[in-house]
Amino acid sequence: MNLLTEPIGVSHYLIVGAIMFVTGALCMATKRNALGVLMGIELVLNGANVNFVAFGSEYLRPGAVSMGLDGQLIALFVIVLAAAEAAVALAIVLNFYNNHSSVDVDKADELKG
Amino acid sequence: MATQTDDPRIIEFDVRTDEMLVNMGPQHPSTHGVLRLVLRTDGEIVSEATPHIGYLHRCAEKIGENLTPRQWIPYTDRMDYLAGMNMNLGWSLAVEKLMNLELPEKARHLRVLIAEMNRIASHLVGMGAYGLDLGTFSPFLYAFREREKILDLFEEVCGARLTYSYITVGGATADLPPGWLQKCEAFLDQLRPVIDEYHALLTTNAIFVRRTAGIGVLSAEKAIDYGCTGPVLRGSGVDYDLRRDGEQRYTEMYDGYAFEVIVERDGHYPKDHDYPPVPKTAVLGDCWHRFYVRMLEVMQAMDLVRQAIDRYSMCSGDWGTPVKLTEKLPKGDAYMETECPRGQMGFYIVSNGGSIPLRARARSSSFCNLSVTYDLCRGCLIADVPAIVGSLDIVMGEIDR
Amino acid sequence: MAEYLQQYLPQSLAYLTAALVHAVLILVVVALGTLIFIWLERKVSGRIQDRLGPTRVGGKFGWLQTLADGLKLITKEDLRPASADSMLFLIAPYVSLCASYVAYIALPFADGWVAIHLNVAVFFIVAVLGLEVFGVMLAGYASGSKWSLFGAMREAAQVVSYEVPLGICVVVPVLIAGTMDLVAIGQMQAGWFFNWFLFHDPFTFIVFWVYFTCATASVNRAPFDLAEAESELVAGFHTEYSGVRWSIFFMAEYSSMVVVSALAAILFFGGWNGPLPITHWLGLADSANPLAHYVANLLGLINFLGKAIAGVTFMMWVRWTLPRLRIDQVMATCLKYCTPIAAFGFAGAVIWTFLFPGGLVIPNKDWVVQEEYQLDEPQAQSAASTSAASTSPLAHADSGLHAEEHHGTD
Amino acid sequence: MEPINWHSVFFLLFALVGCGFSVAVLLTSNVVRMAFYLVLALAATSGLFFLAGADFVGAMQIMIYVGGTLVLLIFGVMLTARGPFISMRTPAGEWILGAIIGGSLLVVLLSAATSVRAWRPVAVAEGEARPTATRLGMALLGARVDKLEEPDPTQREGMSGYLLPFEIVSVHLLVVLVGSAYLARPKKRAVGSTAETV
Amino acid sequence: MDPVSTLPVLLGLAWLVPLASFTLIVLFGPRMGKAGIGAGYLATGAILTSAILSSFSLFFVWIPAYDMPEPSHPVAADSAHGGAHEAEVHDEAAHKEEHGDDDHGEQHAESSHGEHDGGHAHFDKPEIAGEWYTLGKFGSLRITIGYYIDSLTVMMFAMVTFIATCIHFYAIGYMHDELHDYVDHEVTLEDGQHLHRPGRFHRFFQYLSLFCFSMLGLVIAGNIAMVFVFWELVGICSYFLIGFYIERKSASNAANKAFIVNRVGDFGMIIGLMVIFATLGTFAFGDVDADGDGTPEPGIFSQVRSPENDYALVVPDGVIKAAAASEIAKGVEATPEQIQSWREDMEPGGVGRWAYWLMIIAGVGIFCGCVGKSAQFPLHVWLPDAMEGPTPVSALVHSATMVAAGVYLVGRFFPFFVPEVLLVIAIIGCITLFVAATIAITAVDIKRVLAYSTVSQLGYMMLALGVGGWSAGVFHLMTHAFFKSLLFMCSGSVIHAVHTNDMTHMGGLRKKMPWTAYTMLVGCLAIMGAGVPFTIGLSGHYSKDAILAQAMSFEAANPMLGWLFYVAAAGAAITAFYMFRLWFLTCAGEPRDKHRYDHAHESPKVMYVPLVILAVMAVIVGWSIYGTPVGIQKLLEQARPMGILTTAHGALLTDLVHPDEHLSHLEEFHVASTWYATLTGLAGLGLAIVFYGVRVLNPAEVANQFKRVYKFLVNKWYFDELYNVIFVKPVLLVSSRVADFDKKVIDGLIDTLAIGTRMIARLDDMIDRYFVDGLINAFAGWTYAVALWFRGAETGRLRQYVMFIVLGTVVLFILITFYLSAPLAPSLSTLEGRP
Repeated sequence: MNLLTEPIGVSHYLIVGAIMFVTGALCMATKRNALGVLMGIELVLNGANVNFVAFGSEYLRPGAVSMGLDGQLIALFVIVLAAAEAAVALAIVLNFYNNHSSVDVDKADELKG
Repeated sequence: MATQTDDPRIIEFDVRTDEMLVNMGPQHPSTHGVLRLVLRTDGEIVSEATPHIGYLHRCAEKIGENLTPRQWIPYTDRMDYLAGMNMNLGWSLAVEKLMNLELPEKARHLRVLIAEMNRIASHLVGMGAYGLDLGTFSPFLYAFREREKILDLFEEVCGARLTYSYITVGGATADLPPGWLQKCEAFLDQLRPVIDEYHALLTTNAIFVRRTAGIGVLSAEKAIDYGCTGPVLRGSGVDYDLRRDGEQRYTEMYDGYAFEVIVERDGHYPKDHDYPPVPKTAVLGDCWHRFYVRMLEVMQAMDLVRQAIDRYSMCSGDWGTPVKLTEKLPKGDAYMETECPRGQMGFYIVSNGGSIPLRARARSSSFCNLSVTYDLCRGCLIADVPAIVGSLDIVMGEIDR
Repeated sequence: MAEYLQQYLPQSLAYLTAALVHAVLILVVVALGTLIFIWLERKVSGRIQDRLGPTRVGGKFGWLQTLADGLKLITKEDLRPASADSMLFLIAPYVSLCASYVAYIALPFADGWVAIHLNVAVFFIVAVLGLEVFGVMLAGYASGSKWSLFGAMREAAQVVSYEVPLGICVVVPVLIAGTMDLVAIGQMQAGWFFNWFLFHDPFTFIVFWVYFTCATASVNRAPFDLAEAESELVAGFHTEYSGVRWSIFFMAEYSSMVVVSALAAILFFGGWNGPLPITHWLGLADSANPLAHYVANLLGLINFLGKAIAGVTFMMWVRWTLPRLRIDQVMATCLKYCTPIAAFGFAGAVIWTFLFPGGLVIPNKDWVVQEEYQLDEPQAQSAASTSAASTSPLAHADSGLHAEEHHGTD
Repeated sequence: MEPINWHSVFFLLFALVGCGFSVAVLLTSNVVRMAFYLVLALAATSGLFFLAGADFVGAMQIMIYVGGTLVLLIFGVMLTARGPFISMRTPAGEWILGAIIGGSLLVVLLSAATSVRAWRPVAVAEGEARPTATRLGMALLGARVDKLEEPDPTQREGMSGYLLPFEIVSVHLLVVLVGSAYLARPKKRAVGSTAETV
Repeated sequence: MDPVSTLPVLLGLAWLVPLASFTLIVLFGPRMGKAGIGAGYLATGAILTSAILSSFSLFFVWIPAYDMPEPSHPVAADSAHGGAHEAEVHDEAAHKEEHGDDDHGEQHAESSHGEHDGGHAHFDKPEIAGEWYTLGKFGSLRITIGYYIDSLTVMMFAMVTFIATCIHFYAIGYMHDELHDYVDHEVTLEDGQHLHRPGRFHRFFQYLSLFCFSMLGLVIAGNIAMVFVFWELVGICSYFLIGFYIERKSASNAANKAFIVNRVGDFGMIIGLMVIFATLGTFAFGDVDADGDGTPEPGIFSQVRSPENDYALVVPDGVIKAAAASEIAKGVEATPEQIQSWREDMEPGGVGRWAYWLMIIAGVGIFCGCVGKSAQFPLHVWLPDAMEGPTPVSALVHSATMVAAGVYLVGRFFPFFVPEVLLVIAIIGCITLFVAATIAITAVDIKRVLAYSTVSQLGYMMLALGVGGWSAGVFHLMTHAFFKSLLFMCSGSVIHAVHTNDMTHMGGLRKKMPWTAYTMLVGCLAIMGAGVPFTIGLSGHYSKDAILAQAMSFEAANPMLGWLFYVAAAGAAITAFYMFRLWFLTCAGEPRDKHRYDHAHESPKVMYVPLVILAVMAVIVGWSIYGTPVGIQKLLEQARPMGILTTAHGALLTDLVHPDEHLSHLEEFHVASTWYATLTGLAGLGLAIVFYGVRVLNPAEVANQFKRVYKFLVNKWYFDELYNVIFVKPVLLVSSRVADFDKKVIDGLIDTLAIGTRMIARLDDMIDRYFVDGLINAFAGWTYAVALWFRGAETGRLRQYVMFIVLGTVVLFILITFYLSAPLAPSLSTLEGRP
């Protein structure tokens, strides 16, 4: 049970990923600032990335089992796409700010049923 | 990037962000003393710049109503403290006009010599500080180095380095010391190559040109409307210089001096010297032109000083005797304008016959020049504000008095 | 070092001590470097401006002036504006310093003299240097001053833009070398000065200048020092700072200057290899004798530091000569000039390397295309064995389960 | 005493920092602090990547995610940082609802993460670690050097490379840049009363 | 001392002393001292005597006489072996040992098999069973006053008497109003005056004594008939005590409600008893030699789990025979072989299955009684109303002892329950704990919060027992008794000081009544299960951990029932939340009612000294005696019924697995559950602090936002209304209908015929208009309504959409994990299987 002496496994990474994922999802669900929502998305993606890297790591599991390079490659794509997503989202937020003079996502309910 | 458009109400924005109201000054490093500019900014874009003055007000004019004209001379020093000699001269001429004094020939040349020397010193400061406003430090020190030499010369003449009170009603407080003219000539000789250095460092520097050319364009009409004078007016292409176009009592001082008013005519500046060319991006009336006019005026002043030295040394006789400290003034009033480094400096005196004037007033050039900031800074970037204000070369002591 | 200490200490303590010693060593380099470079800056600027600079403190050359100033700054009151976001305000300088400090751990000072022998060192350093901007931005925001906020926004826009051409420029030497390992890149430029990547082909020569421009911009030096433009923004992001925290910003600025200059030295100027292969003539570099190797490295270190200092001095020269650009001009410089030129240089370097794999002067070099793990074995390994890399605990952490293998099973 | 496993220690350090600051992102209502905490959380994550042997991805994380994306985010924060938006309160009920739903999600994820035996720690022999940058680069160019021994020829001969996704992502990025530039394009706006008061 | 001979005497005495006190007070109560104050002293003295006797029995007789079982935590051993442990913890190497009979008490110390693979020594459960007196003998039916003593009995004695003593002392202080004429401000007479009546101090203590007697009798009872008698006696005492302020309408209603609701449960219990008697032919728990032939007749337990079967639960012969009655009537001889074949006939319609069903009916029947007594769902409604009684009663009867009797009985009867019954118990317990905990969140009456807390905790115990955690459940019963009585007494102290039950009128009392406030805090911490994980904790820490660990191991064995564990874990968070809500509302913050606050004062010493004692106990009761392994946990392991330490499988629900309790000590469950318990507790505490401690979030705002949920909880899930509609209203309705029948139907027949014709014509019209047209309209209307309803889901709120997504993910996860894992199993198993 001593975490300082025992090796680390995939599940440890998964726990970290899960916590990040959940906090990210909660950020998306609770923040009223559109940029806060955006940060939540980043956290969610990051949590997922942790999982990918963990599954692809050769340290945590022997080579034959791990996803190998695929894990890292997918993580890379996620990072790059997250950057793209952030750029678009920021543009949307700024546009939103221009139209509403606010970044409160609760104000964006024109499509309410 | 945002620039001014035809309709002043339309300003182009990249992204509309939060408007901010920021105070530039009165403790800001690039506001030349204690000017306070209230900027309304939208991101980096300034949508409004309102100058606020009065932080250096010392009631100089009111004090002038309690002192004799010669006693008030030191107060004029402290108005445009960068050009004290010119201030003294303006006031002295106004009082002399009231008293209808005639000065000896030698005093006239001495006054031209001293005033043009101070113009050089003043423009050097303006130039150096402008570099500082644009973010380069070294030209400032180069300019001050040369200015120090002028101050050394002045110190030899009157004992003071900043507040001279040298020129006074009726002439000057003393004659030039022996050997001074030679020193002065030597100084001018070594200044000439240094000027080229300045041109290399600033006038023709690519970044400097980018920062100044096309920025803060002041049209001739607007300059006239606002009452701008001096290099600011001439930088907008208006051919007006009091040394040539002023009152006769003043222009006769420059009788016989060969000089051409520094202003762009038909796309050219007077080709007295080997000047750097005007960059393509520069627009008449922009910061670069104002700066350039000043640089050329330094050359012009050097020329005038050389002429004055020649004439002065040829003159004999008195350098002019100052009037008594408590000399009675004739009843009446007089207004006199002179061409100071910053523009048209007017003094007005009203007397009811006593030795103390009833009114003493000054018309400041910087005040009018400053008033165009509101117009010039609309729609520029924050970084342009120091560039524009710096190109106007204001001295707050003169504005607030 | 950790192995050595382990003879006397428990394993965990030994590693901790070794890590601390390494950290302190780098900190000393940073702090001492800052002291020296600030002094140098004052001297250089003095000379440029026709004056002497500091002359009094510490003898004729005033070389203790920075120390005296530092002492003064430490004794100053640490002011905090009422409208500041106090936590971020207090943290921001350290964030700034951390970023430039961390970059040092992957920076080789001589052949194999590197705290951590990372195989993506170039990338790492560029990435970590990019983090310095956070300190500046946080400081700008947290000061609660509008001038600071302006500075921060300028910094954000500027640094993000300049990372693009900077990255492209850095990729060119990496492309030629075929590795991102700085030690390997340095080793490839051994020999005469024409082996330096600067002279590899005309494109690298161009790219170097772009790199230097972008590096100057990314470390906020004049004429790109918009974030602290004193004539416009009072003092930009550090308007509200005083005392120690202010000086920490300075430390960060100077140490990142050194890092980018050192990176330039390694990427373009052969790193620790002198213009003439003196160590080879003397037989020091190839000698099996560890002492000889050590001497060679010492010479390399001097070479390297000289190049880095030259780079920094060049930056100072630029600073004291040129006026500052305006923000739109800075962006235009980046997008209209630096990026296209860098891209052009990149493309050119690719083609050149394809046509003349050996570079400009000597067409046949033995290192032309090497797989990086091949490189690891003969050269890098031997380098690493003498270096701190294999002993640092961080290295252990990075290279997986060394510790596990060595100590976990017994 | 068992020798300390430094790998685990650093993992713990980074994991705690990462998770702690993620939670801090969630809890703070000040958007600038959120951004700062997010930076730290993501930086700690890159530390985790390094520990997992993904050095290139780790550096990438710092460079693009932390150095690029987040700077952009903070830039956005500052552009819209008008007083009331710095801290916006969320109604208490939504916190509760969020806590309940998020808590259950967390429990589900954690139980999934800890339930598979194959994911528990195993001792891996040393020497398997190799730098990944080159192999990643080759994979992005379509050649999988790590699959040279793959028995399935379709896997071996370039079918498993990432050239096409790489190209797609590149084009995607270009489109995104154009698109975001279009979205945030300059618009003309009249300045109301300020113009007339000269 | 020889426990076999001394314990029946000692405990018998301890049991009877309260009876004596009761008798004396009945006879001479009003004449005992001023206003009967002597009754209080007498009753207190009596229970104190009992307590001393019980403690003596426990510490000086029982503990020295019997060895503790070997350490039951296989953690070290397991980790040393390093292997994962599945169900094969026990091998079946049975091991028997006979002890000879002693004198009159027929005592059997039976030995267990129980060879743990970690190398544990076998262990025999010590028990003493016997009879004092035979009341009567009717054929095979013997009604006796018997006893069945094991360490559980002794401990219950000690616990009940100890707490009762504390409460008696406390009650002397609390009931002092009754020493003189009492004005009941809550009762207004017809003339508008408040009720004046003589004090009833003595009567209160008279009931208390009777209650103690009954409770102790219930505990020591040696057969199920005696249990039933005392069970009812306890019930009647409860009825008296709830209705103590009989003039109050609410009190008398509550008393009636408690009594009637309990009857519902007792009905089931009687069925269970009948089944047991009809099939097994005995009421006795243990093996007692009733006919004096030297060989004891087997009691219920040894019939169900006989040593011959290695104590495994086997349907007893008697049940088989009863199930096969028709076969036997046809003349089939019930030879052992035949019985065995019947027993194995588990086909639908087979005898074995029928017998098994009998076992289930008997078990569920017994459990019904426990549901009533322990206020389990759906019969939990009486307990909160029972708070109308004086607070010491609430503390003693309705938290610590009587309601625990249900749990005690389940624990006692545990060997008898087949896995299916246990599953019912677990589910009922789980529902109860969740329902009650949620109701407690919104309650504002301090005693009701505690009452619902009690219900919830009882649910925990039931859950623990139901998932096979015998010692976990009973352990929680013990610890809960201490801290819940403490909490009740604290609330009594508070009520005594501010004269209101409404928490919204309290606040800041910490400054006025420090003793009460801080002992209350200890109670809250204990119930929350505060502690340093793996190191030390308050009593609740240990018992809650044990329950969660068992639930977790149950989850691992039965993934489909995993929700039991998650609900329990969520319940732990809710528990911490409402307890600290209570504490913060009462003791912390600013006073909300200045007037009441100014009049508040610390209670007299006689009231707060018991608080302190109980607070100390609430802290230490989970620990073992320093330097020895002796502690409640060990004693409980000693009392654990034979044969339940095996993994049990359901016979009807073949997937159902009841894991061995030792499994819960595996690191896998133990560590995780400790973390769960700690973290959920902390989460609840954190929420309480956020809402009520530092008041970052406003609870009123939340209530407003979730108005429907809030109302639902405030109205206690509408149970009372529901029962009103289902049971009360129909009865009233049927009666009135019957009355109307005569009037309407008979008389109206003629009229109706006349009207009929007209009606038919109108009907035709109506069919056309409403049915044909209406069908079309209704269809359109439905479509429209459905669309409107769906429109509501489209709120336009980004954040709600995110919540929906997350919720959907969770649901999907749960569905896949628990219910759809079969299709995915192959892929998962391949994943597991890889090296």
